[in-house]
Amino acid sequence: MNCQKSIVISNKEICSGVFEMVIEDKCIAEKAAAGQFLHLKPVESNEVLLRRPISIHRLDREKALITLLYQLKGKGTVGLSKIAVNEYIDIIGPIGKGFPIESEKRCAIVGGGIGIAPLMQLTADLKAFGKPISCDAYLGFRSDVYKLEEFSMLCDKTHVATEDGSFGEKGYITDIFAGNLHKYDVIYTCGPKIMMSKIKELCSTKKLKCYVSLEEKMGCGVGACLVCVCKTKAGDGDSWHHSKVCCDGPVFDAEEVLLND
Amino acid sequence: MNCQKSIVISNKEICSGVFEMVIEDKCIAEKAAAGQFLHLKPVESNEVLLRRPISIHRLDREKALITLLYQLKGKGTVGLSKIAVNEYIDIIGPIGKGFPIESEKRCAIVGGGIGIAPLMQLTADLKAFGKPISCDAYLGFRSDVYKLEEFSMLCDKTHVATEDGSFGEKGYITDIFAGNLHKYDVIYTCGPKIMMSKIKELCSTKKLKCYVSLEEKMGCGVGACLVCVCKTKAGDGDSWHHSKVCCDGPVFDAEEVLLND
Amino acid sequence: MINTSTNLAGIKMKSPVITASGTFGFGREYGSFYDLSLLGGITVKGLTLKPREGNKAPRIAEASASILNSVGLQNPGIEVFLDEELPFLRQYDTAVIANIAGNTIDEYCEMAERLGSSVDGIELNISCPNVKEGGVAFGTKSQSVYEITKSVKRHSCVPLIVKLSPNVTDITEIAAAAQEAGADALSLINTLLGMAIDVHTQRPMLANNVGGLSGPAVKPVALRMVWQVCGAVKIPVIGMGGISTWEDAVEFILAGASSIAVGTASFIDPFAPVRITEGIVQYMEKYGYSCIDDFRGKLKVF
Amino acid sequence: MINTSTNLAGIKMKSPVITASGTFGFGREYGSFYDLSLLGGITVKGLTLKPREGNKAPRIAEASASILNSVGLQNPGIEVFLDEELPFLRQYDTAVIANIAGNTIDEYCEMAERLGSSVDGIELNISCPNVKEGGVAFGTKSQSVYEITKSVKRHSCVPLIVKLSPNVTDITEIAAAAQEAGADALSLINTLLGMAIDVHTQRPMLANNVGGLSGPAVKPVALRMVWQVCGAVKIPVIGMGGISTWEDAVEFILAGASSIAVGTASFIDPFAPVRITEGIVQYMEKYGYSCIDDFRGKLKVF
Ligand SMILES: Cc1cc2nc3c(=O)[nH]c(=O)nc-3n(C[C@H](O)[C@H](O)[C@H](O)COP(=O)(O)OP(=O)(O)OC[C@H]3O[C@@H](n4cnc5c(N)ncnc54)[C@H](O)[C@@H]3O)c2cc1C
Ligand SMILES: Cc1cc2nc3c(=O)[nH]c(=O)nc-3n(C[C@H](O)[C@H](O)[C@H](O)COP(=O)(O)OP(=O)(O)OC[C@H]3O[C@@H](n4cnc5c(N)ncnc54)[C@H](O)[C@@H]3O)c2cc1C
Ligand SMILES: Cc1cc2nc3c(=O)[nH]c(=O)nc-3n(C[C@H](O)[C@H](O)[C@H](O)COP(=O)(O)O)c2cc1C
Ligand SMILES: Cc1cc2nc3c(=O)[nH]c(=O)nc-3n(C[C@H](O)[C@H](O)[C@H](O)COP(=O)(O)O)c2cc1C
Ligand code: FES
Ligand code: FES
Repeated sequence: MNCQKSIVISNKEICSGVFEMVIEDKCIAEKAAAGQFLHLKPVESNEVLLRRPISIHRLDREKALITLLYQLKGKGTVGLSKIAVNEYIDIIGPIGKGFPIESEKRCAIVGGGIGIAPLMQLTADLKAFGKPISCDAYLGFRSDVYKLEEFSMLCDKTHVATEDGSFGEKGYITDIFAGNLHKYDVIYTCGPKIMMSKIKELCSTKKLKCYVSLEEKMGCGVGACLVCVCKTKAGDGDSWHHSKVCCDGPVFDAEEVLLND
Repeated sequence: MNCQKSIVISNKEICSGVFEMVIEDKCIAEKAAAGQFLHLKPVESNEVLLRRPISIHRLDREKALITLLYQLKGKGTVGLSKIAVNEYIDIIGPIGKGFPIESEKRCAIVGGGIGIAPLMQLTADLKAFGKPISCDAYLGFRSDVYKLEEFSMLCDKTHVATEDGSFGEKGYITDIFAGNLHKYDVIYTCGPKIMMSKIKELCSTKKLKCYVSLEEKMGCGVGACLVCVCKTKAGDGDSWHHSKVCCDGPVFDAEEVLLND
Repeated sequence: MINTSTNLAGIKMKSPVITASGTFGFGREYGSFYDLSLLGGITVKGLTLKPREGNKAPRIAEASASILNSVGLQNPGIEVFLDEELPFLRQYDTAVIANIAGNTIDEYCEMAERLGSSVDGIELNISCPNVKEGGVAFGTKSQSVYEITKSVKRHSCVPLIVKLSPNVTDITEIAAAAQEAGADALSLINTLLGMAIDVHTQRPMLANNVGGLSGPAVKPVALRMVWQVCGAVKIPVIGMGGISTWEDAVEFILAGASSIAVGTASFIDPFAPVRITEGIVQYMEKYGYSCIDDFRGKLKVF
Repeated sequence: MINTSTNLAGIKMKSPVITASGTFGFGREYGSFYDLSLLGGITVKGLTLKPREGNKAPRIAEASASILNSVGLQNPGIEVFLDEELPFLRQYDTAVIANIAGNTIDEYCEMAERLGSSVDGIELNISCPNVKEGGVAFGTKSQSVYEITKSVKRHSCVPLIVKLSPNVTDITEIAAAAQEAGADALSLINTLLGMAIDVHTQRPMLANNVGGLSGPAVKPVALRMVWQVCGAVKIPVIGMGGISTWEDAVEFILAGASSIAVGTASFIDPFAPVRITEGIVQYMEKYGYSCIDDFRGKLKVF
């Protein structure tokens, strides 16, 4: 595991409340994979004590650049947004199990809001893999949309829905996705829990492989403190145990996790 | 009392670990007097919770400028030193009782280290008052000296001592001052407690008027919390009571305060 | 229309926001920043029968998101309060609560009697960690809390608020004892006992060696205690301990507090109590609450 | 030559810096950052007889300079520890302390027996605020602390450390009871019980409603308790609670602690225990101390 200070190359607002940060770090860029995350210290002071987990949005392994996409939520993300270009940011990472790529498959990614963040590098990897892998994107937003062009460049077809209908279809992206279910073998999803539950349900009716990227509040971020748990199936029947999102995930096989309690 | 955000015009290191900050604020500049202080919030975060008291070093009432001189000591002063030009700083002030000017007197100021800070505006005021007031400066430092030129421009004669002899006389400024005691009517002093005690003692042997500017850790800075106390004489004999340095001082008649316990 | 008024065991206040004892003097200083009538109430500096000079300086030290203080009840005594400070406070339309501390139960009773009905409420300080006699000694055992409350209650003609110490194993037990003895309300928390050391001088940072911890750092403990106490007693509770934003205040009200007090926060931002009051109003507007009871105690526990 | 070694009631450690239970897992994770042999000792995650899944998530919330946790003793059980985790830890030259928690005194005793002399010390966790049975219930009354300590002591063949809860009125009384019952050392503090509320959802931030407060915010309380306890007992004390810099560590040692433990600080800086160790060495160099006892307990009180 690494823990170091890396330099911030750019950090700008790309749409109201959503920021894109580019970090240069050879070590991280070399090791990182789609679906992993970085555990960042957003402000030096003890006032915001904990690190914040942010997914790897995009990797440029050659140039050693890592791009993050994050939404302002509270003190931590606001702190992140205030880091100036050429300043250093304290990072543990890359952490966690990323998205597995299954070859010769028709894939779809389903992202909700800022949940699209980890899916970008995944689509890039799928595209780089080339035929016979294909990938369509299903992106849902409340109102403001972002990153559509990049996704459409990397995907075969990009579907967009907004809850208020201000862009693309009006409604939930899950509904659009539901109609096209039969077209895919593997689904990757990240977004609000309720959306992921819905996708998981849809996939299980058709026995499609589905990977979910979970979020849970974190302490150490490295597997030592046990605060970031989710329920995963243990053996047969209803038995489960608590797995750590930070190191057993954040990406899980949807069939393995219990999302609804 | 005022509490406002004022703009920082400059903030630079003038000698190792000593900074000068210039603030523009009409309201403060108009009201402030030599010997008063500002209660500053050095960093926004709760991590450095309390404000920090810093004396008014220099006032330009016309241009509405207030200059502060401060030495790095801990988190608060380091925080102050990081405030960039054109940023705002949160200020309560001006606060406290400043130095009284007694007309037609021969004055001396005796400053030790960063204790010279509040004495600068005093000497400027004394000079502005003009004849028959005269003022000599006695400045003691450990090793590095600063602000000598400005003092020498405002004072009739400026004496300097360093403990390591790297500039001026080698030794304590109190010793040099002791030899010239007979030349003065009023003494103003600020610096380490031990130095002020010594000056007080010298003055009392000759029945010279002596004003000391005290330091004590502060909470509210406005007289409400009672944490910043010093002992002051109460009536005759040994009886005393606790006065508040923030609002009953920071400048006290040396005869009125008990410095040694 | 939004109505923030609170009736705290008979003390009528136009807002639930009070200033905490010892952090607001007798109101004069902060009265030069804003109109004190904006406050629901003012709890004055802890009073004793005779004037007290308190502990030696240094009396304050900073810690992470907190301060330690060891003032030790410096105050001009109850007579000076009544003669010089109370008339000043009475110019304002705000409730005045007298915080009292004594060395013996008799002293507490005598003070309550001297105060008569000149103030709107009496806060029994049996939780000051900074004095040897009295103070916290009374506040950590149910039996002595019961006794002192019962005695003072007989001598007070205004609502009696008992201020609890957080330095106890089971705060609900102490709270129940105070209620049982006739307390009209409770306030909590007083400061946690803490310490800081200068590693270079190798001396405590406070001349009193230890002191009372307050400020944002203590909020989680204070909130937990207020929630526990509100679930254990029927009398109203003034919640305090680290409140510095309106969100903090709302947390305490959701946990069941009828009023909240702002202490240390005023040192950092003199306008804190006013800003917190404004924030509560905005919260009520946002969620359509017309009075404090609309959301008081409405915490949805898991 | 500077010698940081410590003999904690027979447990030999090359430095006074230990990692606190529950914040360091079984060492594997932080072992990928640095060589665990750099540590004086490792206290492992609280163990129970049978595997436990712990409480529901969310199990952590951030507060001012602190965190609240409600893990609730999730652990693989003592057998898995002995079979899979301990062998890993034994690769390193560092003391291993097993933190144990049970529902009954018998469970504690059984665990002590199972551990035998496979570990260097046993830390009796009678102060976990996050479990219903056992845990803190044992730790807040002198009588029960005495009983459990006495019983477990009979079953342990390695030094027995009793970990105290700070959620008590008089920590010295509890400490004395543990000493009286035969504890070889004490460790304090465990977490303070706290709470945080989301004002928008109006729910507690933790699914367990309340949780244990740790981190810089609790340091003043921890330090005061360690100082009080060191003055009240003769057995050595492991000081902890909010230690995140070497200065913090030195404060605890000046107050009398023989060793110190680093908890929450590792989450923020994985290297914290190592940096703290280095800082202590530099402090000793600066002031010419050759061993820890040269400055341990040397606080000059006012
Ligand atoms: C594996 C992982 C990857 C993530 N990737 C991204 C990303 O790429 N872009 C992005 O915008 N957000 C991402 N998040 C969510 C992000 O971590 C939170 O939005 C952020 O921590 C909020 O911090 P805050 O201080 O701004 O908000 P606050 O709400 O003030 O945070 C308070 C506390 O809660 C925690 N917290 C709050 N929301 C979440 C959340 N959704 N998940 C985990 N912890 C939370 C914070 O870390 C902090 O400890 C990810 C979360 C996880 C677990
Ligand atoms: C009336 C007054 C005027 C002052 N004027 C100046 C000035 O013009 N220039 C200057 O450099 N310093 C001045 N000081 C001292 C200055 O306030 C402290 O050096 C500063 O507060 C240290 O803060 P810190 O966080 O850097 O240090 P730390 O030691 O980390 O501070 C810890 C705490 O102790 C308090 N503290 C530490 N030293 C002092 C001290 N000497 N006096 C009061 N509180 C202290 C801090 O305010 C803080 O609350 C003055 C002090 C007073 C009381
Ligand atoms: C400097 C200072 C002095 C205090 N004096 C008193 C007092 O005289 N009587 C009292 O009951 N509480 C006193 N307190 C405790 C406060 O009223 C309050 O209970 C405590 O500070 C917690 O609130 P806070 O975190 O908002 O400050 C004092 C607190 C401080 C910081
Ligand atoms: C996430 C977490 C889990 C903990 N688990 C345990 C535990 O299993 N057993 C125990 O005795 N203490 C446990 N503790 C308490 C710590 O060991 C320590 O006493 C406390 O956190 C104070 O130290 P700190 O402020 O340095 O973290 C835990 C603390 C945290 C933060
Ligand atoms: S965050 Fe500590 S185990 Fe996952
Ligand atoms: S600092 Fe509060 S009274 Fe002086």
